Amino acid sequence: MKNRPLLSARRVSKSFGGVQALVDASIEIMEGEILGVIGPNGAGKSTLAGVIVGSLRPDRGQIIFRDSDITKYSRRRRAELGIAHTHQIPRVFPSLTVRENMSLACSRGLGGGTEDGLHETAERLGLGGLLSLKASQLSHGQMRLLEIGMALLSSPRLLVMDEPTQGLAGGEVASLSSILRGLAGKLAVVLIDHRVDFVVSLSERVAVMNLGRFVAVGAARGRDVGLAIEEAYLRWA
Amino acid sequence: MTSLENLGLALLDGLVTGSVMALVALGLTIVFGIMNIANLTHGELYMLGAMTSWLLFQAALPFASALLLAPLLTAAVAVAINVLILQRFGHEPGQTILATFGLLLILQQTALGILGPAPRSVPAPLNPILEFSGFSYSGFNLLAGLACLLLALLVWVLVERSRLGLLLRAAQENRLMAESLAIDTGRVILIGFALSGGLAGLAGALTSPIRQIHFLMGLDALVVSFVVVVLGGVGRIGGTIAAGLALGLLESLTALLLAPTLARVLTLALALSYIIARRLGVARGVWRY
Amino acid sequence: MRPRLSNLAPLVIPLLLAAAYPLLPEYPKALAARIMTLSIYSYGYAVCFHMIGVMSLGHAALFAAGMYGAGLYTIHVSPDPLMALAAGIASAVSLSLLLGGLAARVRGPYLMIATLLASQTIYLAALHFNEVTGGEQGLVLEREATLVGVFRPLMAEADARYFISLLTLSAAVAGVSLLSASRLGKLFLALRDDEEKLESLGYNTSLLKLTAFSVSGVLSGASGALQALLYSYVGAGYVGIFNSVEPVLWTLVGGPYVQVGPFLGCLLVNVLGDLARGLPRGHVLVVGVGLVAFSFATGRLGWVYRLLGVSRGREE
Amino acid sequence: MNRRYALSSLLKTGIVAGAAAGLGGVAGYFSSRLVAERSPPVKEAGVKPIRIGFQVHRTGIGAPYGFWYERVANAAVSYINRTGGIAGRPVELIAEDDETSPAKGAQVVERLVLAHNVDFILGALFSDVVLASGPRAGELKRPYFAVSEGTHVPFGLLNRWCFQPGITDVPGQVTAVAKWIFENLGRRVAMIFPDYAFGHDHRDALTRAAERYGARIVEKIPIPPGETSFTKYFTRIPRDIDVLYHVMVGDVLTFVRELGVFLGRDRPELFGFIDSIEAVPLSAPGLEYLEGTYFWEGFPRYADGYDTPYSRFYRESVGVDENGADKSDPSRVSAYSHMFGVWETLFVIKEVVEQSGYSEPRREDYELFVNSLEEMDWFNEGLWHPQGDKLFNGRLHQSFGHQFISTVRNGRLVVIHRTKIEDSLYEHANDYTKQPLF
Repeated sequence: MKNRPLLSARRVSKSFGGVQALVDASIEIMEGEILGVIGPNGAGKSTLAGVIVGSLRPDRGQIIFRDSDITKYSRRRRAELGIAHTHQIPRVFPSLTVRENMSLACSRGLGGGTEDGLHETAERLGLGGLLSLKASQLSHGQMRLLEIGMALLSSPRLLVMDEPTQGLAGGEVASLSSILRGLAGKLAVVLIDHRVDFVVSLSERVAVMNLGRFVAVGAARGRDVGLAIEEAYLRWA
Repeated sequence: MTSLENLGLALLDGLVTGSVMALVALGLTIVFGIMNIANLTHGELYMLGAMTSWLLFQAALPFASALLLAPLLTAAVAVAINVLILQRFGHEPGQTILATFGLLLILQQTALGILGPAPRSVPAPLNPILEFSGFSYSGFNLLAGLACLLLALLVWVLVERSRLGLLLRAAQENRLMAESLAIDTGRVILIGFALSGGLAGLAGALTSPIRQIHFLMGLDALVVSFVVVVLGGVGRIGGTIAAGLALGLLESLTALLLAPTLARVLTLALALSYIIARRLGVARGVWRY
Repeated sequence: MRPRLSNLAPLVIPLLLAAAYPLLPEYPKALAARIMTLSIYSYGYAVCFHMIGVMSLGHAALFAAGMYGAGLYTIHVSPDPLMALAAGIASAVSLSLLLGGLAARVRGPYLMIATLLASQTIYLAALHFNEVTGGEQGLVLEREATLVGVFRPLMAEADARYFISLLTLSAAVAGVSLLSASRLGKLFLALRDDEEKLESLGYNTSLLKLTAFSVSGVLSGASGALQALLYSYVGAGYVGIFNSVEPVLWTLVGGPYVQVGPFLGCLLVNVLGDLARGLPRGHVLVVGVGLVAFSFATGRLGWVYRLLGVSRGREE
Repeated sequence: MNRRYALSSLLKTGIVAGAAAGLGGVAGYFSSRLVAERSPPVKEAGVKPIRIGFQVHRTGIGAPYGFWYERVANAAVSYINRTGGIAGRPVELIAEDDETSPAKGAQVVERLVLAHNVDFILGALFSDVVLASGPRAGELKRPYFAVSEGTHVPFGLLNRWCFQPGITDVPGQVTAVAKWIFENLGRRVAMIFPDYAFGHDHRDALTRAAERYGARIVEKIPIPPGETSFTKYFTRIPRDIDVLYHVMVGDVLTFVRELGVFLGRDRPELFGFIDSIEAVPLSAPGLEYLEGTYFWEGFPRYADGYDTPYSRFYRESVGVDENGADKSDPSRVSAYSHMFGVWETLFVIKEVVEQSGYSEPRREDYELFVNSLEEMDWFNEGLWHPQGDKLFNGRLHQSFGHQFISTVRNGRLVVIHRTKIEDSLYEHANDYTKQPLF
């Protein structure tokens, strides 16, 4: 099972105005793996996240999810298929409490659905004591964790995380690491971050992006990847 | 009259009406479209411009004095509204709507006190009747329409080609960022209000000989302006001008074909379907409401 | 997220109004009845404005649909006021689906103008088809065919009017309070906070907007239908743009607390208008000054709502 | 730094204070006028005044009429009070603004009855306001007197408590002048009218009259409300007509100006209802085009149009000069063709109160009052009815009087014909007297 691609992006291109953000980019994500995506600013990482989750429509190319072409699917349909997303700047519902935020993520119907995992997830993320707080009262790091919690509660098959460590303190990064480790094997994660050490330590495979292309894909500690990272960052340092 | 002559007249009249609408709406484009401040007194500023023209006519001053003084007065009123009220709560949308609606009523009632309840008018400074083949048209109407159009184009060039347009946009889109770039957003907004108010007043004075002057004339102007601003694409000056002209022509042409009230219904329905078809505003999240 | 009994605390408003009834002199009683009828419209507006954060400038069309629906049913179908009320609400809900459909496709200022155009279209149509609608002059309903007429054997018109509007208002307050505490209410708030995020969690936001608009349609339509059935008059004068702006002012003055704000705002603005009307001249001017003053005061009224035991509506 | 701050805050305070003073000034201006204009109630010891509520269009689109209606009402009340009041009791006029809005109008009726407990209500002009107010007056059992010329009273849309004894309704006016138009100006007619009830009354009445006299209405052009430019609609005017019949409400000055440019010298005969230029001076720029055209007038604007001792007294009392303008401001022209209805209505109230022995707002007194009024069939010309004598139809609750036809000559209106009362009459099945009063 593990060798079957869950999602593949095939020769995807996207440009904004005159700027090419993705150029013929192709990548496969396997069931249950954590794929790290590394690259300097402007490499096209967030655009990649966008075309996978459906907030951006590619100019060319296809997105295949479990053997069906979802390129034209709306964000909502992709969410129903199990593609979840956390944003570079965390997006939660500030008017609602932490519990309500998580509860809305549990099920999509109006009826309420099961909230079994809610408390457990909240505890795991360290939000257990904050359940009745308004989301607007949370710190930046707590909001980030809440968004991750919401993503997990929507029982996704694929979780696309865009810069999850941004704005987190050292301790919070460590606990985020342990949460992600706990997920290994349960769902596929695309982990986009600019912290090389963080990504490399968590991912099985790492893809290096630069100027809208994948310049290297391989085992996290492989030589190719290491060189590619070095080159990409040196050029842009 | 043949239908061809009717068509010619409708086109001409539609263009004149459209140019006037475009100029009145242009001021609203700056304050509402670009800076995102819903100033509901805009129509009243237009009315104040026309009223000033009447007051100067009563004082036996030439029409040219109205073209000079009316925009100065309305610009001052617009600036005063911003400084004394809107700025105090940072142009928060809800409070702005309440305050400017209140001011709309105040300005309207003040005009009722000054103008009286009956309609007033001023004579055109010159009024040749133009004879076309088969129909005649007022030379001053044409002149006023042309002047409105030229002014609108002038403002377009001025705002788009100068730093001002950039500053106006920056002041709204990210006040913090703009301030960190040492742009005095307060002053930029002030300039925006002055320009917007001045344009409304100028339009009011310019059209005072071809429209009757009445204390209630502002509300219609406000509604039409909002429609024109939005149809043209919020914040786009060129779009506003095009939408004004298009709406004027559309009203004129539909009136050739249908019973007048139905023609207006059709115009509104066409404008509405344009908005729906373009799915406008879906990608923009700036405006909260 | 299950509504609790405590969510019904805002019902204190209709209770107070019921208790005040024997104390009120005749005119304040009539005014209160009028304001109660209108504040149901105010609640209808607030469902869109405060709960899903959509500013419509076309709600007069929903009010009018309720009014014409009820009035025309009475005149052309049968003089049964309850059925007429239902007909009014039904026509308002159908129209609200249209406005809701607009809201699903268009946003922000474009939506404001789209709804404005829609309601202006209906206004002009009401004028044009005057053989049916009575045009701007309007239509008078036979008093015996109205709600007041039905209750006449039981109580005086003024009492009937007071208690029918009070009852409907109570239902509106209870409905809106329970709604805002329910899961659907939370979804509405989430929609207002971040539509895209909600969509990315797999929710159909267009459907949610349609739902909110139909709730709004029920309330606005009920208010319009009551206007017809309590005051025996139907006319295009209720469809103009002013009638779309009024609820914006009420809900803004009332503040963001959707359970009590719409009533308080409607009350404040109308009582100010009524007191000023007693002045020999310039009463519109006074209302204008009042609105400017309100614009400074709004947002500083949080303590009033806390006093009334209302926990939250919208975050400031 | 400190000084600058102090200076700027001083400046701001100054601006705020200035604005407040300005606002106060405006408010003061209004309040000073109100004190001056409110009729001083005659206070005689021990005599309870008759309270007449007055629903007036002070603001909104009806304001030009409302201003003059209020002026006339105050003049009439002051004359009544100077000459012994009504049945020896002083009259107190309680006027409130209805904003020319049906919703507010109905509310004003409630205020007048429930808060002020008035004996009678002097009603409004605009038909939507009248139609929304009538049912409230009927329910609250207060006689409501419209001065509207609308058809809602005579055609039975209202109820037994609503009357229009002071002014002929639109069908009556049109019926009276239509015959003259067809006989003197021509039989092929196009008409322009506002696309609402008032305009529709004109459309229907003229169409009926045309059928009766064998004339043809070849084109009917309804103008949507709120229109500010008209040329586009003029393209619908056929060129081969004898008469263009116009009646406008709203942007009337633009209407006439654009009409002038459009039709030019080679125009058909123009017959207008004075409503098109009511309260507007004929000297207004653009109106010179109306030279040589014809108008219906309810009561001639220029003093020589109908010069009787009564009309002179009325004109003097309401403060209008011989050109029909405000004596204190010649640019402020009166709504002369309509406002006399307010004067005459107040005297109808006086007459009926005195005849019926009405004394206070209670059932038996209103029965006397309404029955006496319905039994009236004629009002004699005099100080109380300066516009001329009138036939009153008690079944329809409507008066029918003389109409005037004038032409514009040297920038003034010159009366050329006065219709007979019979010319205004028409048949209608409505009978209010069959409705129960209580």
